[in-house]
Amino acid sequence: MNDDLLLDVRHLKAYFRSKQRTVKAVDDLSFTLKKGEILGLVGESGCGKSTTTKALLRLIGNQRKEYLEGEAFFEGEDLIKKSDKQMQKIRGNKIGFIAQNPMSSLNPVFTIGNQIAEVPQMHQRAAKNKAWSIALKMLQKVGISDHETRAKQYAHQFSGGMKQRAVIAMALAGNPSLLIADEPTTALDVTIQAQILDLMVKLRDETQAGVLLITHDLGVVAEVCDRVAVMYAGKIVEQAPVDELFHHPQHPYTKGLLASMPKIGSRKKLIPISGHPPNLYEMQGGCLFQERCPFAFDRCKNVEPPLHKIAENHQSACHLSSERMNSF
Amino acid sequence: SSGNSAKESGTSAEADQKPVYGGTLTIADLNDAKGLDPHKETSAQSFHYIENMYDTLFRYKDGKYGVIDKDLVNDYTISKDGKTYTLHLHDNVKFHNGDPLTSADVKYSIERIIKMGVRAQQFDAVKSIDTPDKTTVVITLKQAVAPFLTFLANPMNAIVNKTIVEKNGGKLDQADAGSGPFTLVSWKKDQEMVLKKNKSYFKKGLPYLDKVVFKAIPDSTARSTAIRNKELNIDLQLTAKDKMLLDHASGVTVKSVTGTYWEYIGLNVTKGPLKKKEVRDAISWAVDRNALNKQVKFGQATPLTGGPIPPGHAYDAKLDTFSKRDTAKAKQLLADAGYPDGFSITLKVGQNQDQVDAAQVIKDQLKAVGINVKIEQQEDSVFFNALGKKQFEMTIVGWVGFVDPDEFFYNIFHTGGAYNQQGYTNKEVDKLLEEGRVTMDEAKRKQIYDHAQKLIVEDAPMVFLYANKQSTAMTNTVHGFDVNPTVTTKSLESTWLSK
Amino acid sequence: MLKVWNRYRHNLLAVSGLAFILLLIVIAIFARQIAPHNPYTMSTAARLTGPSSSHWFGTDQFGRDILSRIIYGSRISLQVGIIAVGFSFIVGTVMGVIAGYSGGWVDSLISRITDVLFALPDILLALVIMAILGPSLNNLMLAIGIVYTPIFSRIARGAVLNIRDSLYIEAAYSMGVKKIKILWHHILPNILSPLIVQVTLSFAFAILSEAALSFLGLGVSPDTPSWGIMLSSAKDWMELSWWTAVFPGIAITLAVFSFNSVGDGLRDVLDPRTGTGN
Amino acid sequence: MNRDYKPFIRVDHLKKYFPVAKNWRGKNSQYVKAVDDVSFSIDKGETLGLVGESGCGKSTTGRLLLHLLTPTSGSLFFDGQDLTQLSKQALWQKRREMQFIFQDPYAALNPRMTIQDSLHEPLKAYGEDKRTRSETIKTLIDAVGIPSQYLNRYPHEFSGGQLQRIGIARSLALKPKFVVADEPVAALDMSIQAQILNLMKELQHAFNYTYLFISHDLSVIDYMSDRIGVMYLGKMVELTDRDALYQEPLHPYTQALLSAIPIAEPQRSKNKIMLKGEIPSPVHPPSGCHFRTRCPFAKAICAEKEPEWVEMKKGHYVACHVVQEAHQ
Amino acid sequence: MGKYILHRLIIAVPILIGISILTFFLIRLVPGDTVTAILGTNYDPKLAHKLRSEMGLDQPVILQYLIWIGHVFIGDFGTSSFTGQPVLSALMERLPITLELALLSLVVALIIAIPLGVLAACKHGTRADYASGTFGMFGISVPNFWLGTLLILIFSLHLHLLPSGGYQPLSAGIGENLRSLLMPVIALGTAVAAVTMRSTRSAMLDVLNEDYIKMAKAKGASTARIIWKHGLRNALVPVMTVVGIQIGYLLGGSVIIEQVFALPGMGRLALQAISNRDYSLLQGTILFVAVTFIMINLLIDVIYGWINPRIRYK
Ligand SMILES: Nc1ncnc2c1ncn2[C@@H]1O[C@H](COP(=O)(O)OP(=O)(O)OP(=O)(O)O)[C@@H](O)[C@H]1O
Ligand SMILES: Nc1ncnc2c1ncn2[C@@H]1O[C@H](COP(=O)(O)OP(=O)(O)OP(=O)(O)O)[C@@H](O)[C@H]1O
Ligand SMILES: [Mg+2]
Ligand SMILES: [Mg+2]
Repeated sequence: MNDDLLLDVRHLKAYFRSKQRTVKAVDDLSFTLKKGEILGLVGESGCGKSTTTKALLRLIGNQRKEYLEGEAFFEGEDLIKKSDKQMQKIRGNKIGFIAQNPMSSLNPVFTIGNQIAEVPQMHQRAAKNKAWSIALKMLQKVGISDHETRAKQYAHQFSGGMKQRAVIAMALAGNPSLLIADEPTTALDVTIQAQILDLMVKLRDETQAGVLLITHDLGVVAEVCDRVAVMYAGKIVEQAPVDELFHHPQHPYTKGLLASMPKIGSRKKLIPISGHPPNLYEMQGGCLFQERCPFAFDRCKNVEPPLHKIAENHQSACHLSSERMNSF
Repeated sequence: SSGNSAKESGTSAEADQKPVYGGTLTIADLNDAKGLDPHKETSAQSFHYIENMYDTLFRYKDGKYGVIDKDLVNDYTISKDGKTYTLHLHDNVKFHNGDPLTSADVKYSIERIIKMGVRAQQFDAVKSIDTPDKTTVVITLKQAVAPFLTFLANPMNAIVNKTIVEKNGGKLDQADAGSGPFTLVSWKKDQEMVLKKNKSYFKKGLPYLDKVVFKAIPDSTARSTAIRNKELNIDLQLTAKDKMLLDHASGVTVKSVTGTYWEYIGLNVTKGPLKKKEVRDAISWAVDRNALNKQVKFGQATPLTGGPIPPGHAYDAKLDTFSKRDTAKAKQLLADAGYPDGFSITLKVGQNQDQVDAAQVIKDQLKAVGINVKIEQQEDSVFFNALGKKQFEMTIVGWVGFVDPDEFFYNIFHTGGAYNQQGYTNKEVDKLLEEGRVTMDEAKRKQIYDHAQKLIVEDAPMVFLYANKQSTAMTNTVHGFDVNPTVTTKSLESTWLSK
Repeated sequence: MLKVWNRYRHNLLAVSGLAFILLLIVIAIFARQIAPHNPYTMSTAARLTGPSSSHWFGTDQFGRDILSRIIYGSRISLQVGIIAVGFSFIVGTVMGVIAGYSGGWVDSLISRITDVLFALPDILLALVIMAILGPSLNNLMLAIGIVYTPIFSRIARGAVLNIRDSLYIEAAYSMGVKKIKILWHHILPNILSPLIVQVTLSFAFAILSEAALSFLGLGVSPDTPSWGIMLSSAKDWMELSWWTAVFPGIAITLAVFSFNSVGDGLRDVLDPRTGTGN
Repeated sequence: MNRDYKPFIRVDHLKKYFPVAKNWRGKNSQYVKAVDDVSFSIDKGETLGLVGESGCGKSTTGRLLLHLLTPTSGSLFFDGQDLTQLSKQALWQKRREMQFIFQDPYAALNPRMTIQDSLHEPLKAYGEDKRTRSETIKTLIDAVGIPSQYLNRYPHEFSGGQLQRIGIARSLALKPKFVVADEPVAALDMSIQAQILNLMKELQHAFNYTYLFISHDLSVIDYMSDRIGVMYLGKMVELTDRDALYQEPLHPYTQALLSAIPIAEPQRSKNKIMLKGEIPSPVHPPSGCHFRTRCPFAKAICAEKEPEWVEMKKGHYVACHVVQEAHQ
Repeated sequence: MGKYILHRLIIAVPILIGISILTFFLIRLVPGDTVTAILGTNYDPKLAHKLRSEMGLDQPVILQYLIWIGHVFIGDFGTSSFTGQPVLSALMERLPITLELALLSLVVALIIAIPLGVLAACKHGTRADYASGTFGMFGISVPNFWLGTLLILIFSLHLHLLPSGGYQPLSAGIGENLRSLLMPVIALGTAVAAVTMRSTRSAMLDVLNEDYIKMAKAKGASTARIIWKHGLRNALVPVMTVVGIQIGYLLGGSVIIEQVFALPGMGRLALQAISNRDYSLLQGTILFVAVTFIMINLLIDVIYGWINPRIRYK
C-alpha cells in the first residue's frame, strides 16, 4: 500500500430506499486520494457527489432506509466499518467537512466563535478560553479581519463569503488530515470565490492535508485541483490529472461538459449535452450515458463499461475509449 | 324530619361536657361577603361574616326558631298600644375600640339604617327615638308594628360605633365598628376573614374561641373535600348532594333543620295565559313537588303543598291544598281556561344550580299537561333585573323568609309591594296583611295570616315548591354551634372546640 | 381532487379521523333514530345508575340516559365547533389578509384591533359577550367566534407577510395579474396550512369554551344535551358517579382527536410538495 | 454607436433607497442605497449585460426597469414613454410588453399551482380566451422543449432546467418587447445552462427581443451581451462594449473581477488581482468612491469625492478618479 | 434590546386605551348595572334610582368614561362599589396570585412539554412518539375545571397529599405556597403543555433537517449535544411564538381554576365583578389582566430575543 495514500474508496454504494423505489445515489464508486493532493469531484447536479461525502463521513447509513456498502480506507482504517462512537472522534477531528451550503450550515443562535471553539472543546478537551483562542486563531487564518469582534457575532451578521470562511475555519479547527469540501464556492461571487480557493490551496500547502473538492464548475477545478474525477449518475466515469482531463478528455460526458461551458472571448455557439440525466431509480443495464451519448452503439445498450485505465493516472468508463486502448 | 337522631343524642351528650377555651375555628361558606357594612348588605351570604362583629338589641333564640331573645337589651317594656318601646341596655358594653356602647349609639345606628335605605322600610313607622339616659332608649312608633322586635333582632340591624363610622367617612365596607364577641383582624377578600376573640365582651365568660376564620370556597367538591380532610371545622351550607356525601364521612357530623329558604315558581299574573287563575292553578296541580324534591334536593327539602311558611314555624297554616299531583285536574282547568291543548311559555332562571335543575324537571312535568316550557337561563344580575322589572312569564327563585310572617308576606304579596314581582293583587289579602302588621295579639295574628295564606295559595301567583333544609357539616370537635333556619352564625359566641 | 384523495388515503390516522367525523355527522343527523332513549326523559327511579344493559353509559342525576344525551350532544358540539370556528376562521382570515396585504394604516388599524381583542382573556370576553347577548346557541357560537377571531387574523397576517414578498407573487404581478386575483389564487391557498392547524386546535378549544361557559352558567339552555353542559354538570358528580363525567369526556377527546388528525392530514395533502412518496 | 438614434430604453439618474430601520417615532432613519444614481440606455434588439457582486443592486435595477419597484428618484423611458408618469391602467397595459425572467425558477412558480395554470395566468390576466391561450402555450412549450403531457404537474416535479424553461415560456407568453433576465442560469447546472443560454439567444433572434441580462458570471455575460455594465455597491462603475470591456477594462474593480474568473484551462497563467477585505454594507457605504476600501490603487481623493460618470472613450463610461486622472 | 422593550411599551399604550374603551362600553351593554346587582332580590326601583344618581351612573357614558380614564391616568382606579375597597389595592392583592399561578403553570408546562416534544421528535414514528401524541391530544381536549376536580378527588380526598384549595402566600413558607398551587398549576398547565409539546415536536423535526445540524454532526458532535445544544435552541424559536399565544389561555383559564381551587386571584375577582356589575373594579381588573398579558408577552419576547439573536439587534 502506498504510504502517501490518504483515502482509498472501493466499491462504495449508497442507496436510499423507500416503499416505492430505491435511489442508487452512489453505485460502485472507487477512487483514491493522496496526502497533500486536491482531488476535484465534478459532475452535474444530482449525480451523487454530496452523497459520496456523506457516506464517507457516515452521515448516512444509520437509518433503515439508507443502505451503505463498500470500503473506504482512511489512513488505513475502513470508515464504513467503524462504530458511531468511533466516527464521532474522526469527524471534525481527522476529517474536516465543509458542507454544500454555507449559508445554512451555521447555527443561527450561537456565535461564530462559539461554533468554532466547539471543535477543540469536543475533540481536544480544550478548556473554554483555550478553545476560544483557537477559534480566534482560525478566524484570523481564514482571513477574517477584525476577528475578535467577529467571533462574537452571529451568522446573520456575516456576509456570504465570511460565512463560507467561518465554515472553513470550523472544518480546520481540528487540524484534519483530510478536508472534504462540498461545493464551497458555488454561492459566492468571483472575487470572494478567488479568495476562498486561494485560502484552500494555501492551507493544503501548509498542512499537507488531502482535499476532496466537490464542484461542478470546471473553471474552479482547472485552477486548484491536482486530479479530477468526473461523476455521472452515481458512478465515476473518468479520472485523470487536471491537464490530462482538460486537454485529452476521453469520456463523451466529460467532453460534453467541456463543450457546454461558455468561454470568455469565444462566441461559438455552446454545445449542450442533449437529454436529461437518468433517474437514479429506474436504471436499466448498459452504459448510463448511452441515451445522451452521440457515439453510442449497440454494446453501450447492453454492457456496462468498466473504469478502464487508458494511460498512467487516466481512467475512463467508456467502451469507445477502451476500444481505442485495445486497438493500440 | 331530620334523620340524625343518633347524632343528635351525641349533641345532648355534649351539653354535659364542660366548654374548653381557646382554639381556632375555620368555617367555610360558598362565597365571600360582598362588603362588611351591616346596614348596607342585602345578600344573606354577607351576613354570616358580619354578624359576629356586632351586637343587636335583640336576637333570635338559639335552637328555638321564631323566638326572640334579648341581647344588648337587658330589660324592656312595650306600651299597651304597641307604639312605645322602652329599652334598657346593659351598662358594661364596650365597642372594640374601647368606647362604651350607649343609647346614643343605638339612636345613631337606627337613623343610619334608615338613611342607608336597604332595610329602611322596617323602620318606616318610627316617629322618634329618645335617649333619656346613657342606657335607656325610647322608640316611639306612629302605629303598632307587630314584627318590630323581630326587626330589631335582625343581625344586620346592628349597633355601630358612631366614632368609627365617621372616622371611615361614613363607610363600613372594610371596617369593624361593632361590640360583638369577635373583632375583625383581617379580611382578604376571597381568601379569608380572620376574627379574634373580643376579650372585653359584655357577656361574661364568652366567647370560648380565640379565633374564627371564614373561608369562601365556591366549588362544592373542594369544600366537601376540605371538611373531610379536616381542613375546616364547619361547612356552613351544604347542597343536598354534599349532605349525602358527608352524612357518611367519618369524624364529621351533619346537622339539619328545616330552613326558611323557600323556593317557588313565580307566575307573572300580568302575562298571557297566566292572567287566568285557572291556568295558574293548573300549573300548581301539574307540578309534582315530591318528585321534584327527590330529583333536585335528594328528598331533603320539605315540600310546600300550601303556602310558604314551613311546617314547624309558629305561623304554619297547615294548608295542604296541592297535596298530590293531579294532572287530570290540571288538564281540566286548562281546558276550562280555554287552553285544552296547552300553550308555550318561557321559564327564566338564574345561575343557582338547584333552580336550574328544578327548571329542567318542571319542564318535563309540565309537558304532561301540554304546557311547553322553554328554559332561558340568565346571568344572575340580568335575571334579577328582569324579575324586578316583571319581564318574565315564569321563573324559579327563592326567598329567605327569616322569622316573622310579615317578612314572608307583606312586601311580596301586597299590591305594589316592593318585591311583588308577580304583579299579584288581591284586595282582601292586602287588607289582611295590613292588619297583621299592627295586630299585637299572637293568636289573632295567626288567624289573620292563616287566612291570607289560604287566599294566596288559591290565587296561585306562585307555585310553592319546598322549604330547604339548612344543613351544616361540622367536625366532631365542634360543640355548641346552633344550626339555625336563618343560617345565622350568631351562636359562634358560645361555640367551643374540644381537643 | 382524486389525486388529493389518493394521497390522503395513505394517511391512516387522517383517514380514521375523517371516518370518525363522518360517523359523528351521521350520528348527529340521525340522533333521533339512533339514540336508545329520549335524551330529555327523566326518571326518578333510574337516577345516577351506572352503566348497564339498558343504559350503556349509565344515567345522570335526573335519570336521563347518558348515551342518548351524548348522541344528541354531538349536534351542539359539532355546530359550535364548526360554525363558531368557521366564523372566526373566515372573519379572522379576511382581516389578517387585508392587514397583511395592504399594509400601511389599514394594517396598523387591524393589528391594533387584533391586539386589543387578543389581550383580553378569552373567557372573560366570551363571558361579557354572552352576558350582553343572552344565552342561546347562536349567541354562544357568535361569542366563541368573536373570541377566536384575533388568532386567525394574526396567523393569516403573519403568513401573508411571509409570502407577500415571495418571488411567485412578484412574478404574477409582473405579468399583469391584478392584485385581487393574486390574493385569491396565490396568497390564500398558500397561507392555508398554518390556518388549518389552528382551525383544528380551535375546534377543540371551541368545544371546551362551550363547556367552560356552561360551567360559569352562561352556556346554552341548561336542559339541552350538549357535551359541554354534560361535562360541567357532571363535574359535581364525579365522586359519586364517574360515568357521568367520563363518557362525555371521551366523546370530546375523540372528536378533538379526529379533527386534529384530519387537519394534520389535510395540511400534508394540500401541499403538493409533501404527501407524495411514503 | 449611432447617436441620432433614440434609445429604446433610457434611465436617467435612477435611484432606489430601501428603508431598513426606523427610529423610535416610526420614521425611516436608515436606507439601503440599492441603486444610487445610475444612467444608461438600451437599444432595440440589443442585450445589455449587467454584472457585479451579490447585493450590488443588479436585481433592483432590473425591477426598476420594469417598474415593479417605484424609483426613489430619476426617470425611466420605455419606448419613448416615461413609466414613472403613467397611470396605473396605462402601466398595466405597458406591462404586457416587458417581462421578467427570474433567477430561481422554482421560487417564481406557485408551488400549489400546476404548470398549466401558471402558464395560463398571464394570458388570462390580459383577457385572452381559452382557445388562444391553449394554442399560445402549446407553441411556447414546444419552443422551450417541454413535453405537453407534463403540463398537469406541479413545479416540484420538475428539474431546475425544465423549470427555467417553463419560466421563460411564461415570461414570453405575452410576446413582450423587452425582457429582463435576472440571473436566469445561476441556479442551473453547466450543461443545462448551455441549453438555456442557447434557447434565449434563439428566441431573441426569432422575435427581436431586447434583453437586460443580469449575471454575476462573467463568462455567461460575455456570451450573451452586446454591451456590459459593471455595478458595485449600488453604482454603475463601468459601461462599454463587450469586447472593449474584456480587452481593456478601465475600472480597477472590473479588472479584479475579470482576473478572478476561474478559467477552465489549467495551464494558463494568470495575474490574479486578489481583492482584500469584504464588500462594505450598503447601509453605510464608504465615503467618496464606494470601491476605495478594496481598491489596490485608492488615493486620498477617492475618499473625499464621488467619482463622476464620464465617457472616457466613445461609448465607454467609467466612474473612477484614478482612471480619469491617468487619462488627463 | 432596551430600545426594543421601550418600543413595545410605547405600543402597549394605545392597546391599553383600546382595551379600556372596549371594556368600558361593553360592560355597559350588559343588561343590568351595579345597582341592580347591589339590590339583587331586593330590587326596588325608587331606591335604585337614588343609588344610580349617587354613583353617577345617570350621566352620559362618554362623560363617565372620560372621568374614569382621567382618574386612571393619575393612578386612581376608583373604588369597588361593593367592598368600598380602592380598586388598585384590591388588584395589587390579587395580581401576585394570578401571576404566580400563570407563570408557574407556564414554567411547569414548558419544563414538561419541551423535553417530551424533543423526545417525540427524536423518536419520531416510534411508540414513544405516539404515546406523547396521545397525551397531547388528551391535554388539549380535557377541560381544566374537569381536570381540577379530578385532581382534588385524587390528591386531596383519597391520597391526602395536598390541600383541597385555598391559597398560602409566600409568607407561609415556599413549601406551603407551592403545595397550595400544585393542583391548580397542573389543571391549568396541562393544555399549555399539550400544545407546547406538539409544537416543540414539529419544530424539532424541522430543525433536525437543517444543514447546521448536519454540520454539527460532521464536526463530530455527539447525538445528545446535537439535540440539546444545537437543535433545541433553534426549535424554541417557533415554540416561543406558540407559547405567546397561550398566555391568553392561561389568564382566561385562571378565571375558572381560581374558582375551582378557591384562589383569591384576579380571575375570581373579575368573575365577581362581572356578576356584581362592579364597574370600576371590572374595568380595573380587565385593564390589569391586559397589562399582565402584555407584560408576560414582553417577557416572552425578551426570552425570544435571547434565544434568537436575529431579532435581538433589530
Ligand atoms: N435522503 C435522501 N433520500 C432519498 N434520495 C436522496 C437523498 N439524498 C439524496 N438523494 C438523491 O440522491 C441523488 C444524489 O444526490 P446528491 O445530493 O448526492 O447529488 P449531488 O451530486 O450532490 O447534487 P448537487 O450538485 O445538486 O448537490 C439525487 O438524485 C438525490 O435526489
Ligand atoms: N425589498 C427590499 N428591501 C430592503 N432592501 C432590499 C430590498 N431589495 C433589495 N434590497 C437590498 O438592496 C441591495 C441590492 O439588492 P439586489 O437584490 O438588487 O442585489 P443583486 O445585485 O441583485 O444581488 P444578488 O446577486 O444577490 O441577486 C441589497 O443590499 C439588498 O439587501
Ligand atoms: Mg451536492
Ligand atoms: Mg439579484
